[in-house]
Order: sequence, then C-alpha cells, then structure tokens
Amino acid sequence: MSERILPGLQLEKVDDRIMTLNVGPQHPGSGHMRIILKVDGDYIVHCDPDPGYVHRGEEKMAEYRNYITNIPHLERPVIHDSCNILYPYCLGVEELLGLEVPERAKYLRVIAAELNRCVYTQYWLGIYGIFLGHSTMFMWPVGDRELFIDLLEKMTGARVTHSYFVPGGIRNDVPPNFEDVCLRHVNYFEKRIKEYADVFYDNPILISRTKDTGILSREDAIKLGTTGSVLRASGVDFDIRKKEPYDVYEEMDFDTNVLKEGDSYARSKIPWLDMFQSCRIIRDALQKMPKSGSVRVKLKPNPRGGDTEVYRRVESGRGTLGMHIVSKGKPQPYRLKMSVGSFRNLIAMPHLLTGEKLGNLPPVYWSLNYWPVEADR
Amino acid sequence: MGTASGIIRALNSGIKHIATKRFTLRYPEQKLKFAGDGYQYDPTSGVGIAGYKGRHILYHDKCTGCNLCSIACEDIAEAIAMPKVDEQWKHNKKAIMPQIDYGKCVFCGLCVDACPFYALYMTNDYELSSFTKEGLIYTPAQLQVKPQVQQDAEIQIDERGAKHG
Amino acid sequence: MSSTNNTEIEKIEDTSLVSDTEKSLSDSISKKFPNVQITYVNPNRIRVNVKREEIIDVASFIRDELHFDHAESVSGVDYPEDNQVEVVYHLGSYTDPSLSKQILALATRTPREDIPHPGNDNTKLPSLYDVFPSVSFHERECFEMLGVYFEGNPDNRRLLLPEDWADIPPLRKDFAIKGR
Amino acid sequence: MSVIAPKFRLGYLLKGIIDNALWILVIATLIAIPAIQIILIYIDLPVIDGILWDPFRTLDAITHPERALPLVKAFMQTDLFKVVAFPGFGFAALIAAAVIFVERKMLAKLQLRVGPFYCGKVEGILQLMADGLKLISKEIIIPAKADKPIFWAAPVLFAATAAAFVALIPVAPGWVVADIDLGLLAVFAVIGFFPIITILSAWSANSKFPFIGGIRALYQMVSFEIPLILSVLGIVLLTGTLDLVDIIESQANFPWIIFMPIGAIVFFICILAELERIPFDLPEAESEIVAGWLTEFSGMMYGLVQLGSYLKLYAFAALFVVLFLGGWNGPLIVPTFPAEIINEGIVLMPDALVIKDIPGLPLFSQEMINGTVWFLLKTVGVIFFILLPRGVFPRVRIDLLLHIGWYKLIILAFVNIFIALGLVYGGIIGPGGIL
Repeated sequence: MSERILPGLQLEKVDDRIMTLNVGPQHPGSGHMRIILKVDGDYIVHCDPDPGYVHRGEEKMAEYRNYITNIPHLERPVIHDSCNILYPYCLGVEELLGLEVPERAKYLRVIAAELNRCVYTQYWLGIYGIFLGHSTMFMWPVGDRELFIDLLEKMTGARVTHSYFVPGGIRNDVPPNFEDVCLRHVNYFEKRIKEYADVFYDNPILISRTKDTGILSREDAIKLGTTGSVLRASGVDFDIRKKEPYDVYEEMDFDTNVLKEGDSYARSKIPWLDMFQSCRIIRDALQKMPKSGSVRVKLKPNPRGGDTEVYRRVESGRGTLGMHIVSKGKPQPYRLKMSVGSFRNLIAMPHLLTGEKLGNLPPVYWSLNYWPVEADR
Repeated sequence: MGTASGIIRALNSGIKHIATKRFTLRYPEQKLKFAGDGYQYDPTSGVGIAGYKGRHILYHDKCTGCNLCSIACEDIAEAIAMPKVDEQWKHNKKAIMPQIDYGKCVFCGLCVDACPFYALYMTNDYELSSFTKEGLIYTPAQLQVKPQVQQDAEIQIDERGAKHG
Repeated sequence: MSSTNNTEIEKIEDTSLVSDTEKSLSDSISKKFPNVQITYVNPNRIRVNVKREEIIDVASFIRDELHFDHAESVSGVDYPEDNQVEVVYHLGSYTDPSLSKQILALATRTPREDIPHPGNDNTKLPSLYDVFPSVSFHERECFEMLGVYFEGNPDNRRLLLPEDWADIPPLRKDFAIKGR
Repeated sequence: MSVIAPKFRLGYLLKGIIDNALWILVIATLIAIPAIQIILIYIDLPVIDGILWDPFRTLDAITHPERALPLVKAFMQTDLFKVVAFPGFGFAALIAAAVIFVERKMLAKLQLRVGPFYCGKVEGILQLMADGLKLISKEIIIPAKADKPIFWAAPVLFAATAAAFVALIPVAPGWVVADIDLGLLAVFAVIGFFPIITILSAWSANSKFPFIGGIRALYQMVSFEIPLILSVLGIVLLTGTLDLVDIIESQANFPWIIFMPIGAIVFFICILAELERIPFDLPEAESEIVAGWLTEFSGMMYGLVQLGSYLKLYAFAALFVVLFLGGWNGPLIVPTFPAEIINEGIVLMPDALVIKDIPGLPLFSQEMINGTVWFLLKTVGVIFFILLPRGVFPRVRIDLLLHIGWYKLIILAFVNIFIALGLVYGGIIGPGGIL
C-alpha cells in the first residue's frame, strides 16, 4: 500500500483519439446515474458506471426505526415494485419474531407481488421501448400498466407506494368482488401483452438491432454474480420462486423462462415472457385461495427480535432481492443490508459495454434490468 | 423474406390499432372510482378495511388526544402535530387533536392503524394542491369535514379494447 | 460474536429441520479448517466465522470443493463495543442445483479505529476479488460505507457517496443521524 | 383544468389592450401614413389592362370586387405570388403544419391515447399555434464557445434550403415556382446542401453530442443520396428528360410505379433516411446522443429547423408523387364550371346598390383545381406512409444503416436501372416504344 488511492474526483490524461463522454446524470438515456464512456470513433473502449446520485441511506435509516415504521421507508427504492421489495423484509422479520402468517394472507401476498412485478416490468419495458426510439412501445405498456395499478389500488388503497405487506400478514383484506375484476383485468392484460410481439419483439428492425449485442456468456454470468432476467437469459435456470419457494409459491403452477443466447434481445425478452407466467400465477392463486379468513397476525406495539440474524431472499422484478437483518434484541434492527438485483447486475455493465458500439449503449444498458434508485438505496 | 413479413406485420398492427378505443382517463372531467369510502382500520380484529388512502377524516367526538397517531408518524414523515383545539369534550381533557401537514404526509396509513378509538380514517379525496405551503396544513377543524367527491369512471373492457367510462 | 454462542447450541440441537446437505457442508469445512468457527447451521443457511488471515484459503475451498460460485452480498456490520467491524459475504451457487437453496455466510472481522482514516488505518481485509469476481462493487460499497479497505481489489474508488464526502464512513455506529 | 393565475384581473388586461391600441394609432398617424405617402411618390405604379392603378383606384376596388378582379389575376401571375403563396412557401408551410397536427393525432390514436386535446376546443387544433408561440417567446441560448455566425446561420439556412427544394416541385399544370429544364438535377443539388448545413451547425456548436450527431447525419445523408439518385435514373432513362414537368406529362396514362416498384421502394426508404425519420432518426437518437445535432438549439432556432424538416418532408413526398405516382394526372373529378359563372359571374348580394355581379370568375381554371386535388390526395397518401413507421418501428444502429445504404439499396437501385434498360431496349416503352 505504498500508493494511496484517493477516493473521489480524479483528473485523467486526455488522448487525441479517445473522446470521453459523460452519459448522465443529465441525459435522456442515462437514468439517475452517470456512465463515463471513452469512445474511439464509434467503439466504446472503456466504461465506468458511476451510480450514487439517488443514494438515500435507506440502510442507515432502517437502523433508527422500528420494525413497523420501517415499512414506508423501505419500499422507496423501487416504488414500482414496492410489494416485492417489502417481501424479504417481512419474511425476515417474521422469522426473527417467530410469526406464522395466515393462509389467506399468503395467497394475497403472492397475488400482490405478481401484480407488482407486472407493473414494474411494464414500466421497464416502456423505458426500454423509448430508449430504442419506439414511442409506441412506451405508451402501450405504460397504458396497460394502468389495469394492474387499478387492481392494486383497489387492493391496497394506493397507486404505487402500497405499504401493503407487514410482518405477520397484510394490512387489509381485498374489497368484495375483487376476484371477478382481477380475473377480467388479467385476461385482458394477457391479450394486450401478446400484441407487443407484432410491433416489438418480432419486429425485424429490433431483432437486427439487439441480437448479438452485449453477449454475456453463461460462465461470465455466473462469475459476475448477475441475477434475475440477465442470468436466465444467459442459460442459467435460477428463480428463487422455484429454487427456494416462499409463502405459497410451491403450490403455484408456473414455469421459468430460460434463453441461451445471453444477448440484449434475450435479456429484454425474459421479463416479457415472465409476465405471462405472472398472469398464470395470479389466476392460479385466485382459484386456490381460501375464500375467507384472517389476513394479519396482531402484533405487540414494539416487537423485539432475538439476538440473531436472518438472510431472506425473494425473486423481484430485477432478480434476487435479499435482506440481511441483524437483530440485537432491540425494537430496531441493528443492521439491515439489502442485496438488490440492480446493484448486482451493474457489475456486469463494464464487462458488457467495453468493445461495443456507441449505438448499443441503450439496449445493453437497459436490458440489464437496472433500476438506479434501487441500486443506490 | 422473414424481414419483409415482419415489417408488414408491424405496419398492419399499427394500422389496426388506429381503430382501437382510446384508453386515456380524461382526468378533470372523469375521475376514477375507488373501492369503498377510504382506508379504515378495525382495532379489535387488527385488520384494515380496503379503501383509498387519501386525505384523513377526524371524528372529533371520538378523538381522545392520546398522541398515538403522532407517535406512529414520528419515525415516518413527522407530519402529525397535536395542537390545542377550542372544544370541550369529556373524553379529551387536554383538548388536543391531530393536525396533518400534507406537504410531508406519505399516505401510508399507519396512523390509522395506530388509532384505537375509531377516530382517524382516510377518505377518497386526493385533490389537495395549494398555492402556499400553509394551505397544505390541515387543522383538526378542516380534517373534520367529509369530502365531496364525484368519482365514477371505471375501466370497461370489451371486444374493441378497454376504456375509462 | 460473543453473545451468539448460546443460540448456536440451541439451533444445532434442533436438528429436525436441518437437512443432511447443510450438515455435510459444515462438517467438510470444519474438517478442513479446524480454526474456523461454525456459528450456526439453520435450514438453508450456514454461517462460518473465519480469521482474516485465513479467509482467502477458506473462500477458495468453498469455491473449489463446495461449488459456491458467486457472492450475493457483502454486508459490513459495525461492532463498536467489540472494537471490530464484521464483514459478511453471502455466498450462493448457480451451478450446483442441490445448493441453490443454500446461502453460506462467510464472516470475518477486522479491528476498528475510533478515528477512522479509510484506506490508511488498520481496518483492512484481504479482498475476495480473485476468488469471487462478483464482490467487486460490493467491496467498493463496503469500503466507503464502513471504511474497510480491501487489499487486492483493483478498484477501491468511491461508488455511492458524493465526491466531497469528508465525514466518517456513514454506516459506522458512531455516525449519528441528526435529531435521533 | 388549469386555473388562471391568482393575480389576474380583467381590468389590467383591458387596460393593456387599450394601451397597445392607442400606441399603434399614434405611431400609425405620425409615422406610418406619412412614410407611405413618401414612398408612393417614388415608386412606379402598375398598369394593368391599360389602366394605371394608383392608390385611389386600389381603395375604390375594395368596394367594387369586379374592378379588383384584374388586379388579383395579374398578381397571381407574378413570381411573388408563386414564391410566397400558392405552389411555394405558404402552401407548403400550410401542409407542413397540417402534417405536424395529423402526425401527433395519428400517433396518439395508434398509441391508444388522446394527443393534443384542449388547445383550440376541437381536438386540440390550435396546439401547433401554441407551440409556435412558445418557441418564439423562449430565450435563445448560444453556447459560450460556439462559432456564433455559423451557429446563427445554420437554422435559417436549413429552412431556406428546404424552401428552395419546395420551389422546384410542380403542383398543377403551369403552377411551379422554378420551371427549369434540369429540374431533377436541381433537386439533387439542393438536397446536397443539407449535410453541409448539418455538419456546419454541429461543428459550430462546439459540443460533443452535436458533433457526433452531425457526423452521423453526414454519413447517413451521403450514403443514402447515392441510392436516391440511382433509383430515379430508371425514370430518366425511360422518359429521356430531367424536367419534372415533362416527367409528369409522360405519366398521363400510367404512373411509373407500375413498371419500377423496386425503384419506388428504394426511393421511399431513402426518403425516410434523408428526412431523419424513425427508423432512421440516428442523428437525433435521444437515448445515445441527447438530441444529436439539435442539442444546442433553443427557442425559435429549433423551431426553424423543425419547420425546415417538415417542409422537406412535404417536398420529398411531393417528389415521390411527381416521379412515381404521376403528379397531377388523374381523372377529372372537379365538375365543369357553369358557363354563366365564367361569363357573367356570381351575383353577390342582389339587393345591394353597388354590386350586381363579377364577371371573370373563377380565378383558377378547372384543370388546375383538378390537378391540385389529385396531387394533394397522392401526397397525403405518401405522407401517411412516411409518418406510420414512427409508430411501429424502433431505431436502427448506424452500422446497420450504412450497410443497408451501401449494400442493399444500391444493388436494388441497379436492378431497377436494368429493368428500365430492358424496357427501353425491348422496345416496350421509352422513345419509339409500344406504350
């Protein structure tokens, strides 16, 4: 350690041939992050992602709030997927406090989580479409997302930040005749997302644009620890819902989608295919759900965990979402660490973008299923 | 020839959708209908009742000024203060009631869960914008008012697509 | 981890839920490395505590012999009363289907200094970058959030915090939030 | 509905309007009217049909339309009218405005949304005017290290070049601004200016993203101009002329698209690329290079570029109609005018004291109106197909684009030329052919 590495700003030598491009943070194609690119002509020779523009210190904040008041804060990193991000927290706290969730609540949790996954994926897909200059593919998913937002709003009372899951169940039961509305919306939604194939997924221009770009081999995908759709597009069959089923996912009838190619096209197709499976799960859960019963275990005012730690994980819209909760016998967690899919897929970004053309930046970047706010926490 | 047929399929799908129903909710003229009268909570069973989490409604005849909603909000948004009110209630000797700052509130509804006396619920009213920051602070007297809402648009699905109507 | 010894004994005795996989994994680790302390063996979760000198050997053994191939998270926990910072690597496996449920928590500790000077003080650990390349950004985050310098990580720059951050690492327990 | 600003008072508005009116009146009486008087002394007044048109006669003609008619007819024969109004800029700008509105509404319909809706009460028909006002009233920001004269000139040059392109398009028999023998060559000479303007503005902005966008635009336009020219060579071979009017007249019986569909397809794809429209809008690919060479433009500078690009769109669509769809040729659908209208005119206000009838109407011949209608119908059809890809296609990548331009389209254009040669030497069409 003779040479001290300074954190922060560093001045760099400028080459005549190489141009440095700051893609972000004020750039229509960057999201809340900066990608420092060095381009030689049209080729990217160096890529350095610089997240952190929306870092909120969620992990630090969680150490100061008790197990219930953490709920509205912890869903903030991904408000479009707020049920799924609360899921590992609730599972972990239930394990800490030794709570048993009522059966009906488990099914409703699964329904809410799958609706939320579709809502997130539609939003992601919309941005993917507009990144590729396809404005219809922005408007259609964002419009059709409204169907499920409407359902979630009937269910939870809020359109995006639901605060629906609590340790020990869910906040409230669904309104009467929810099942019929849900089934109708899910069927129409499935019909709509099938139509995306014509203009987007089977579109020869899109295929020629994204096929064979940013190829992530199976070995690299495992080595870099990617997760979710990125991993499954590289030919690794890994889905927490199948591998380590939580709540009632064991009883659900669905398949995981695995593609071998590992390119941007496969990575962008996996979430779309997953939405069909989500529709299957919702229909299945609606059928198998007990028609009545309690949905929440009553908690003491300030529940305290033991002197232990848990690590629970679920499959979110962006891959495995794990929460490591260390408890020290206080009402607050001693340490809460979120291991999020966005952050883990970000590790693959320099690997994928180096050597690509500049025109491949948007499809490769957004097909990583990266949500800047979640990665920053 | 796969390229040509793909291009023709895409163009055909585009032309077909020109004749599909428009899905847009025309907001100020139409307002979306919600389930129920707003989020409520039953402290005896410990389970909420589904409804929209909008502006709160405070029943002065039930509020005891126990501070529980304010304590619940302390770690979340710090939106609830407990000022003195100019009223005489047998069950509220201190005469303090919640006053909510909607510039801070995140509409999580955990204050409703905290109220053990059926005094604080939420309503379907979400049009709270104001020209000043002070206008966003709702006093107990303002929270007492039952909102007048006209929300009747619902998503209707038929063969030719979905629309709000 | 001084206080967890009681719970550890409890949990190991409660063997009804723990399957053979976890037991064989923990046995093979403790057979190979007698100094390693197996803290608990829960259903699907194993935690091992290692000394920082040994961590690369243990991690290589876990990768090569036990087929754990990636790190899911690297979480640092600050223990001011022990005057130590703990770093927990949560390791998982994609290649071995029988291990896909398992998470192996590999924990190690490093001394902590009251006046931290990230990168230049005693709070250092050998990096697992050569064993698991997937830890790269996680270790960068751990460095800025807890001030643990990872020797051997090629990239120890700042990741999430602003460039002009001049305070102590924010996830240390003595970094207090205003008003709390 | 948006609320009017809280400080709004009707009294202040009325006061402002009255103030402005008063100042206009004062300035008009004190400066404008004397200035007009002085100018009138020095200019030569026009003589039409042997009558000297002094200002008093002109004022008189306002109340007597039958006397104004020769003046109007004479004005319509001038170059000024052709440039400013009918086949020239005014007509094209009107169509461009309509195209912008239709594009937005059509795209909205395709995407299951509403589009412009509130501005102008009826389906947002005044939205474009509102956008124009917004652009005019916005501040123009020039980058500090920009090459200012070129940066200022680029949008003006762009709109002017597009207008020059419009001037070459014949709309109806006899109605063309610049009727030159080498019309097709002139068209390509004008098109050749666009990449130069683009790269000039991109370089002068002194910024990275405009520079990349400008280079992309240069590559794209240069590589697509060659197939564009080659694809129309077939028609030149068949007709033996470069005059656009002659090309239209050669299609009196059948349009050329029947014999050379390949050429038409190549030409159409090249149009999309030249216009920088989706799927070929790489110079403005916002997710990679912000807005390409338009990044640093603001306010009305951006508005001028947009106006120019929509004028260009109309001109290219019209060129397609002229070359492949037979221009103004079409069956007579406008009914013949009754003889009494031409001889005696329409009786306006029969009870009025002054005016009985206006002989010499209508202003345009039946043939010309018919030609314009056909021309417009065909142009609108072509514009629809230029707009539609925006709804259903994503953007391509630059290397794919150049590959399409240099490999596929040039080969197809040559195939088209060989077809034309076959038709000529087979004696089917062309000089001395069967058809």
